[in-house]
Amino acid sequence: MAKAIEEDKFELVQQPIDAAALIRLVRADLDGAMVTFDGFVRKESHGRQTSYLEYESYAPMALQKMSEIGHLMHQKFAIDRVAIVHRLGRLEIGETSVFIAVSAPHRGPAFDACRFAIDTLKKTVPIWKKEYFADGAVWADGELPPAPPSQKTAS
Amino acid sequence: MAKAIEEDKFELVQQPIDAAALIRLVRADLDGAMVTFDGFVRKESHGRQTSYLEYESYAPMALQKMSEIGHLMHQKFAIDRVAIVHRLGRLEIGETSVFIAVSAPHRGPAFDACRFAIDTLKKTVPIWKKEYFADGAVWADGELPPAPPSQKTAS
Amino acid sequence: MLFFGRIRELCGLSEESIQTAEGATLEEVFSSYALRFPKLSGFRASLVASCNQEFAAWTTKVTEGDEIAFLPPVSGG
Amino acid sequence: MLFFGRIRELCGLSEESIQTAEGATLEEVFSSYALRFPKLSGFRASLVASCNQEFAAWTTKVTEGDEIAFLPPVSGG
Repeated sequence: MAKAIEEDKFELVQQPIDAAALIRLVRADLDGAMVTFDGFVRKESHGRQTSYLEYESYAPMALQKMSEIGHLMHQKFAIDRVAIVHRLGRLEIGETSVFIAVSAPHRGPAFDACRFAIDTLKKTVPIWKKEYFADGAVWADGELPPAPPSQKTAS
Repeated sequence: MAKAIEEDKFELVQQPIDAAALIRLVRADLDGAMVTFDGFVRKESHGRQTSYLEYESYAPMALQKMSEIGHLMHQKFAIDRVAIVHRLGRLEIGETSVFIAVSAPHRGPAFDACRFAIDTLKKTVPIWKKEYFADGAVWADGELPPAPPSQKTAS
Repeated sequence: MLFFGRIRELCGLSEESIQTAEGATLEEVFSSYALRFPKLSGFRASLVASCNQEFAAWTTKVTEGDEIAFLPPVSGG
Repeated sequence: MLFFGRIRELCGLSEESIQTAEGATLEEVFSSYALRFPKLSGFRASLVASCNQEFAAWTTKVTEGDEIAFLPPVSGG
């Protein structure tokens, strides 16, 4: 099933994410199941009312990590196509920060792969979120990527 | 979280399912995560080319079972809103037979609840699928619902 | 009585009203249909009974006005 | 050198070119920044180094032209 990688999509965008277009891209007649994950800006964070968020990224590395996630998904799960798109810049409440769509012949791998994608993205893709409240702003705590190998690897 | 049940949607429809409308219904600003499942007609089944499918249901019982699934989802998972819509009648290749959307403050319960919904629907909701091929038609094998209690229960 | 899927096709019926003996169980109602439609017997193990739009044990006694069906394995989704 | 998130704010830098001693490790490059920006030391345990757009061990030796960053915990999604 790893053949569909050239039809996959990994993007960082400044404008609102067009989920409908991604769904059309990922949904193929030979499949029977599609799972999507839509992560969007919550009204509250840690009990405080959010004003807006700002996302920034280490763009070329983030794109490479997103595409590595896609490759891993095809290795681990019997899926067809993948789209992973993350938005950057200022996001208002309710706006989508990340959208993931996965199609597959059967639902199990579609669910597992979509979950794997967002869980891994949150650990390994260099994107940072700053939360703005009425009375200030904080960088989100975030997660430490897995320990890298102890020697520099050829890349 | 069980408060949002009156905003949930459980439907059987004869016309194409409007996934975008269901997404708008389920996606609320107080959430931060939405997972959707789109089940659609595969081009092939058991190695044969599908012409089309026909779905029929025991409609009032099916709706009641779908709404029971919704109640169970609110009991078991920290979710906000649910939509479960199943289409009936003749469906062409690529058309959506079932669409499920679940919103939640966090992604874990949204994934778990959406998966629970489709897994349970396939076991307990009285809907039947007939697969039409170029050279004939068969009723899909289907699943036996769980054994009922040995006495008639008040309902 | 309601009929769905392959049972509807096999019996050539969608719906009919029946009279049952006082205290008859769903199993007994099924047996009477199996006499009318001999091919039905072969499906018994794959069917689940319902009474008034709820899954019901085959030992359930039917009463007047009950809505009964013998449901084939479900295949929605 | 590239700077992101709270490290970018703390150093007041987005990007700069530096000269390092022959055979210097990422750890040593970090130490030299910690001298310039004392507050940086407190973040050391939460940072991951990258070299040429790949996570890299702190013991990695840098060579001319490498693109280096000290990445705060990621919080995308």
